[in-house]
Amino acid sequence: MNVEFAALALILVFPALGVLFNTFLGPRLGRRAVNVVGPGMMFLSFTVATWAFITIFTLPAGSALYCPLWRWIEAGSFHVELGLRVDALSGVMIMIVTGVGSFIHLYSVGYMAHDEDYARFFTYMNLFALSMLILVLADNLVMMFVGWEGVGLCSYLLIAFWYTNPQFAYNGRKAFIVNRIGDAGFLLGIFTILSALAHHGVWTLNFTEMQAHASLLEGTAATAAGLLLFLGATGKSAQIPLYVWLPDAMVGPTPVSALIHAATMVTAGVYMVARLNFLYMLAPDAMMVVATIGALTAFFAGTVAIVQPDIKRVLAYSTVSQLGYMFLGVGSGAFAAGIFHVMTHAFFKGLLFLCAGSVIHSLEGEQDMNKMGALRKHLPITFWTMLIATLAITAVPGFSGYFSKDLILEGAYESGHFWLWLLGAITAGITGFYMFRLIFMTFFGESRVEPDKLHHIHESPAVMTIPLIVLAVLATVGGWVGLPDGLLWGDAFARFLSPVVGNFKPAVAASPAMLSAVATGLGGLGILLAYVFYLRLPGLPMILAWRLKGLYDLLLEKYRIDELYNLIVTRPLFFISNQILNRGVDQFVIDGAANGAGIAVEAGGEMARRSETGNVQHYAFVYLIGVVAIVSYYVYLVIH
Amino acid sequence: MSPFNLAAINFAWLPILPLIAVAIGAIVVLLAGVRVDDDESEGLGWLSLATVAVAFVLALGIVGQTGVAFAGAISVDGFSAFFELVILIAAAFTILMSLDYAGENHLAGAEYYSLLLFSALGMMLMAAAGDLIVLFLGLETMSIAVYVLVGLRRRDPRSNEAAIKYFLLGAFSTGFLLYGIALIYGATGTIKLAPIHAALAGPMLSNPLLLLGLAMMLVGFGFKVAAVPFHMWTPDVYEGAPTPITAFMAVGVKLGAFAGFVRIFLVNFGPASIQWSEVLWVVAAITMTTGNLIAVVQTNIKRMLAYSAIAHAGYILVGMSVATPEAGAAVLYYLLAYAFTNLGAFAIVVALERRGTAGDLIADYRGISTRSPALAAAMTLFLLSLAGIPPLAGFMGKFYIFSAALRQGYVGLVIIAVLNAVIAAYYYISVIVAMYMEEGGANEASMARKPALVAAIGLAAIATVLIGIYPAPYLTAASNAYNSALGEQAMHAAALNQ
Amino acid sequence: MTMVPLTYLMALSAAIFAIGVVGFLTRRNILVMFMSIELMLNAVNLAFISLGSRLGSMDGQVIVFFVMTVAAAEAAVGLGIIITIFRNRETVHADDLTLLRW
Amino acid sequence: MGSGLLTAVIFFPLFGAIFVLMLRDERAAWNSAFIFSLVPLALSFYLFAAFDSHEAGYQFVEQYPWIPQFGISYHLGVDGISLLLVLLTTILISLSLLYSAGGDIEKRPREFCFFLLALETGLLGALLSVDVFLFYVFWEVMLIPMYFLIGIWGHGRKVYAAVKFVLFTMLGSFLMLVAIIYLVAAAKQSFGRLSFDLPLLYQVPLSETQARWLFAAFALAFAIKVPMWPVHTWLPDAHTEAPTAGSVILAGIMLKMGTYGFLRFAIPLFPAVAVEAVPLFLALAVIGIIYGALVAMSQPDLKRLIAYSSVSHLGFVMLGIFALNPQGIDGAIYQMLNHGISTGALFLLVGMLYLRRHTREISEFGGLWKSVPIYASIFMFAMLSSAGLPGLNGFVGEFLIMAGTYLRSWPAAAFAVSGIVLGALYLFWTYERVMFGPITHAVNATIRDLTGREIAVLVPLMALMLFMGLYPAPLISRLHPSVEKMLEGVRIEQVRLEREHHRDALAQTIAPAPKIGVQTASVK
Repeated sequence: MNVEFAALALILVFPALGVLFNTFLGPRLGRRAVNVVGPGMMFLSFTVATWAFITIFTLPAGSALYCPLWRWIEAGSFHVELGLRVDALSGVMIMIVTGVGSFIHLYSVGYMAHDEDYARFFTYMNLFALSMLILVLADNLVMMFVGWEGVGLCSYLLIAFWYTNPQFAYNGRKAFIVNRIGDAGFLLGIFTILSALAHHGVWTLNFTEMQAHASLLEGTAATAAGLLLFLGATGKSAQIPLYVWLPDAMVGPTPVSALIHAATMVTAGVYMVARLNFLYMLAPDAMMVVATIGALTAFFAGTVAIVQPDIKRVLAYSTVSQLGYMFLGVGSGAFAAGIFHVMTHAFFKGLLFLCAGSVIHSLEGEQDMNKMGALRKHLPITFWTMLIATLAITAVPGFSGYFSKDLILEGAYESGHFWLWLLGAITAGITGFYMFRLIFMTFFGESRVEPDKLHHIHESPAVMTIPLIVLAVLATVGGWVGLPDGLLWGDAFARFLSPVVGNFKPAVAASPAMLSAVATGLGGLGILLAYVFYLRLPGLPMILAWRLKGLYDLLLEKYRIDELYNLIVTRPLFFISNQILNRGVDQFVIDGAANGAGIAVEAGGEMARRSETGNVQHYAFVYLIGVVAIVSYYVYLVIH
Repeated sequence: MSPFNLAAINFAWLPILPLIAVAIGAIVVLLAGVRVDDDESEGLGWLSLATVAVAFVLALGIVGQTGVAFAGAISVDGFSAFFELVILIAAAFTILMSLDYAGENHLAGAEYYSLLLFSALGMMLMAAAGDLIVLFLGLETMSIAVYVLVGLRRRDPRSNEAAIKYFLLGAFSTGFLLYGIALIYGATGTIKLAPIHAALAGPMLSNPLLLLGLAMMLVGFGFKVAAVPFHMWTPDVYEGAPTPITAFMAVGVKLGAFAGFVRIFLVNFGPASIQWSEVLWVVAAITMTTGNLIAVVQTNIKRMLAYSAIAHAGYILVGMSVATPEAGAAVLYYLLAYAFTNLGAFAIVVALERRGTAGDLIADYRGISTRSPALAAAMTLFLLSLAGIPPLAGFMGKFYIFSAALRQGYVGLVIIAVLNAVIAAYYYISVIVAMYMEEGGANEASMARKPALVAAIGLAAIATVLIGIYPAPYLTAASNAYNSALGEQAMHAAALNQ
Repeated sequence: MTMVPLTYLMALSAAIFAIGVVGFLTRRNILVMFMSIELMLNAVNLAFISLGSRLGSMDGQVIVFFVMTVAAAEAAVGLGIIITIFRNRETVHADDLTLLRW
Repeated sequence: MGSGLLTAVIFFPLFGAIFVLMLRDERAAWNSAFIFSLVPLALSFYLFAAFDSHEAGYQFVEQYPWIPQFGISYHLGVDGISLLLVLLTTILISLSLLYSAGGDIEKRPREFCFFLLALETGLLGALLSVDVFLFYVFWEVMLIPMYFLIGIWGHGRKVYAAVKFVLFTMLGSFLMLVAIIYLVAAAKQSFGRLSFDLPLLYQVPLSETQARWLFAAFALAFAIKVPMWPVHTWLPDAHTEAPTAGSVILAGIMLKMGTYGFLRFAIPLFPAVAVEAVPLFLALAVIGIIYGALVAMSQPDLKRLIAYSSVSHLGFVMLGIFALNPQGIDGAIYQMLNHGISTGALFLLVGMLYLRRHTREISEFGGLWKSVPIYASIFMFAMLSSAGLPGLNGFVGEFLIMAGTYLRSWPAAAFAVSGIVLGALYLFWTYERVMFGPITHAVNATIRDLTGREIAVLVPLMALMLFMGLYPAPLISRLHPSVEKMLEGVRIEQVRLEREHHRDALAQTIAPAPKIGVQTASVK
């Protein structure tokens, strides 16, 4: 049952107001005002979102709230109506976005306390929240694309927030361009669906209507659309082959990394796939691709994370890896599990980044873990919260990550992707290793902090620690909404979502307990190894790195994928652009031809001009030639 | 004044009253000028202007009358009236330009103005010719007078040279024209146009004498209208002649020559058009192309305008080659539009000339727009009209000719023409570039003391715009003029056949 | 007396005309060139007369008078021009008169 | 007949132009020119308001005989296709005047105003004339003022640019003139009377070869104006050397004359050929999109870069037009407006920068955000609109265009999409080099931010970008009926073509051909 719920608009209105305020009044009214309005708007929108979510909850299963806006685009039979829709799926998403978003905004107040560009920062943050909410509230593909591109822009603006550093600016652009490549695919996906439906006289891109006519998409259309849209997802959610931007995105302020590049934006792809589950169910091949890419990305990114010295880089690659899990989940048809992991991940990864931020903040921008260690005592709250988050991400039973990751792996296995499941399970071990490596290198062992920084290491202010605590709680209990079946209320989360994303239908029977045991075991093994490497025998990593230098460097340099892309894409592009097209075709060939014609005319003129020698008798001679010509013409006429 | 005294005179004389008026005027000016010093020739100028005015009124009087006078030696029709009027206008403009010029350059006033009138007389005679002798006489009257006018700057070797070149080649081609007349005479046994028109039918069309005659006459006219390859004299003579005379040649002589050319070929040799339109096709194409190509590389504006004049002759020849009544009308309209535009352009050259021929280089036109914006604007107007930019007279002329040609399927020739138009646009624009977009030319115009010149430029400008924006009446006039000539011929042919 | 065939006369006039043309093209002295033109005109006159007499129409003969008159006029003007040139340039050679060209 | 409203819109600027020329005082000249430009602006807003969005045909029609001998009449009318372009023209002219008065034009302001207003007359006339001859007259008339604007007030190789611009255009338009005359001659043969009236000419029956050649002539003229690859090389020069206002008008309106010509003349006059030519034009358009973007990428000069971006954007417009379906063409027309606004804004911004630094070399800048934040933000806004970011105007047009194209031929759309990526690439890269990074040249640290006047010039444009991005309905609804009407002829041809294909297919099979013919006929 669908209920009109005009207040949905408010969820968008508040951040929008925030943007306007921070743009025009922020710089004038000063820091305090911005600090109130920036997060304030988010909390307001959070309250409305909660209200909406509760309303959904109270309504019978499968019902949705909607709020029609206005007719946006119209051309002939094709038209796009803007409208907001909150069902179980988008309900969960808005809760994540506004909830986690609010706390990260709050955190930012502390984190940006010393930056004079705070107004611009909160403008961008609110703008991001706005776009992200448009993305999840949209009731049709085009509007979703609006948010889709909007978040891309905001991530660009925020990565390049400290624009005076050319490297940051470059990374920002890199992020945007790579996303644009994905978006191009997304667009084509939209058009594929549009034309497939239009072919049968159905002109719509509205999710519910599409679902109603899904049968028309049967076959290649569905597969093509699914793959093209997933290309968009690989861009936005940093999957192979378009993940390259995310690690570089870490140069942005840490709250940004937490909110955009961990909790919300990067999960947009997963949300999209879940949202279009009816489409993907029609396209098993596409699903297969999604799952495979997901698993590969998870593993691949995990391996890179093992050796990175930069704390945020480790988290970045771990994010890519976790996103891989989510796609593995949705790709194997366990949409609820995927979204579940989106939620838990939002909690613990957001928390991890905030903690990392807190660490970096206290070390005045130091990000190299080789220059940390033994911070446990200095940053107690940070330490404990970060530990909780780490336990969550390494799927230690009881913590949120455990439940979601389990469901995903279970789904992968039961949908018949044995190898993908294996890959996922191994990755669980890797995760355990690199995450605890991070913990140990940062908080344990003896301090490697540069002496000058040592004396004023301090725990962050309350405004930053409160969000940490809140998220820590969520990271712990957040997973309990999806307990294994039979235990207490069982998998309430999946039940809640099932009207939207359907129920997962296993293809292969398996004992969940077994699977989770394997995964958890591998996780524990990873933790153990980390303990051995970084606390017991601190020298060992060095030696191993020395022995396996080739492998180590390869991992350290992230498999040199950036260099590869540079070689096969970027350089050729610029060469073609400048040398071949600009210099060659445009200036030489085309313009050459144009000017050549002009030159030819002038040359012809010069030559003809020389016939005017000024000598009367030459003139008379030319004259006579004319006479002869004409006369001979007539003679010819006479003869014939 | 016209009605009563016209009514009094016997019809035979009536149609040539304008010519008589001009002749008398010319003689009076000559006599009156005996005592006038070269530097105060302005009075004579006004006198001859008055003459032209009178003749103009008289010519208006004969508009709409048709028939022949002097046993067919003079044909009276809208055609002759049209050309007489336009020629008189050209003469008037030339005189306006000359009023100050003649004095400043110490030209012998009496000779100058009377010769001007005499040559106008010759042109009008060509327009009204009813037989080949009169045509020949008109042609010679015009030419001989102009030979002298060209050389009237007696102490200027360039002027002399121009004169001698024009004279020699002119006389040379007169020989060909005459020879053509002789052959036609031999073929048809008559020199009266109407009978010739009637005779051009059946086997006669392939008569060798006739064809050779056609060839020779084509050559003769080709020379006068400056068609390639008989054009070689044009640039030299235009450059060397006193500028008002150049204007007069570019417009008046062309009018006269085309009046004869159209009347002889389009109207009277019309039935034989299959025998000459191909030739004109080729000549037109070559003329346009050569003229424009060489004009591109000119540095002297008079010379550039000379080549542009050649090119325009080419466009007109397109119309001639089409040889339909519509094309004939188009040619007349084109000549009208071309007359005003060119007169205006040359008037500005006169205005910007310093003593002698200094300041004729296009380079001298640099930055005129800042020093005398009005002149620059007017010049721009004329150049654009010559380039055929709507809504100016020149464009309408081209438009008319092209439509006539295309209606006969002359696609190839028209495309050659438009491609030429693009080239032409280039060199016309280069003058505008000099005037508006470059700095530091020497030319300085002191228009304050030259009301006559200002009037000439102003009138030309107005006409150029008006004929372009509101062409309807002039189109009607042109087509009426041409059709009346045709009608005359048809009537006579009918009369002679029964 | 027997009549000379028209063809002969025409041929003769054509020949004379041609001679005139050639003379105009080949001789450097302006005066001589001018004389060649006169020769051309007279060739035409010959053609007129013979045609006129054969066709039995007066026109031919009449024209000749006009032509002669015109030729005289041209001669007058032409010689005048040539004299001014000689005054200014002390030459009557066509080759020397190339101030105006291109 | 007619209210005389359109005549007023067209010729008021001309009177203004002449009036301005009379003035002595320069300030007065600027002010009165601006005021004179406001009148047609107001009138065109009235047009927009009073326009009946359900009527597909011409509205506010005026028709008087002009040259009866040739059947030429002074016939004006506005329909959905021209309405919005008229509005765009009047807006941009006013804004350029407002901007140019602020110090961008020092020398000969009177003439400048004269030419700008005369140009406006030419543009509006071309948009509003229904008589082909009248259209051609205005089409040529608008050439001359632009030529002077570039040639007198331009920079660098201004003369070369101006002359190149004129000659390129003239080559096309003269050939078009021939085609027009020929078409009218054909009309006389079939209808027995000369007439340059467009609605009549739409019905002229032509042989296939005739139609092909005539279409070619029209298409060439318009393609040069658009400009389509490979006849685009006049554009970068003209844009680069023109004064700011010149570039704004050139990019904003004049280029649209080419695409407008396709919509108004080339396609509806020769629908059969147009349908045949679809593959060719889709190919050229796609080449234009990618080529323009790639070449833009490696331009060292800001204006030149934007010029090439125009080639790319106009490629999109052509793509939409030759999708030959409502989505594509609606989008194309909408994109014409978008391009006019966003590129206009970009040229204005570059002009403002040039005014401060007297260079447009990208390498001369860097880190500008620090010194001129307002400028940088507005630049960002315009850039995003130009890059087609959803929520701003550019997206609506590009989306419709590509949707339409996809419906016509998905490979074309697939290639075109790459234009979006490349577009983002060169725009953001440029922005990065100009605005981001440290300040490399000391001068850049001290340049002053936008003045009130400059902001006043830019704000309306930004408002339009936002409005047209969020609420395009009122505009599209006005232009759509005319597009549908224009497409009727095309649809018939398509049906005919398909039927022929059926026939060819059926020629091999045994199935009875006529039956199919009947069926498709009934479809039609």
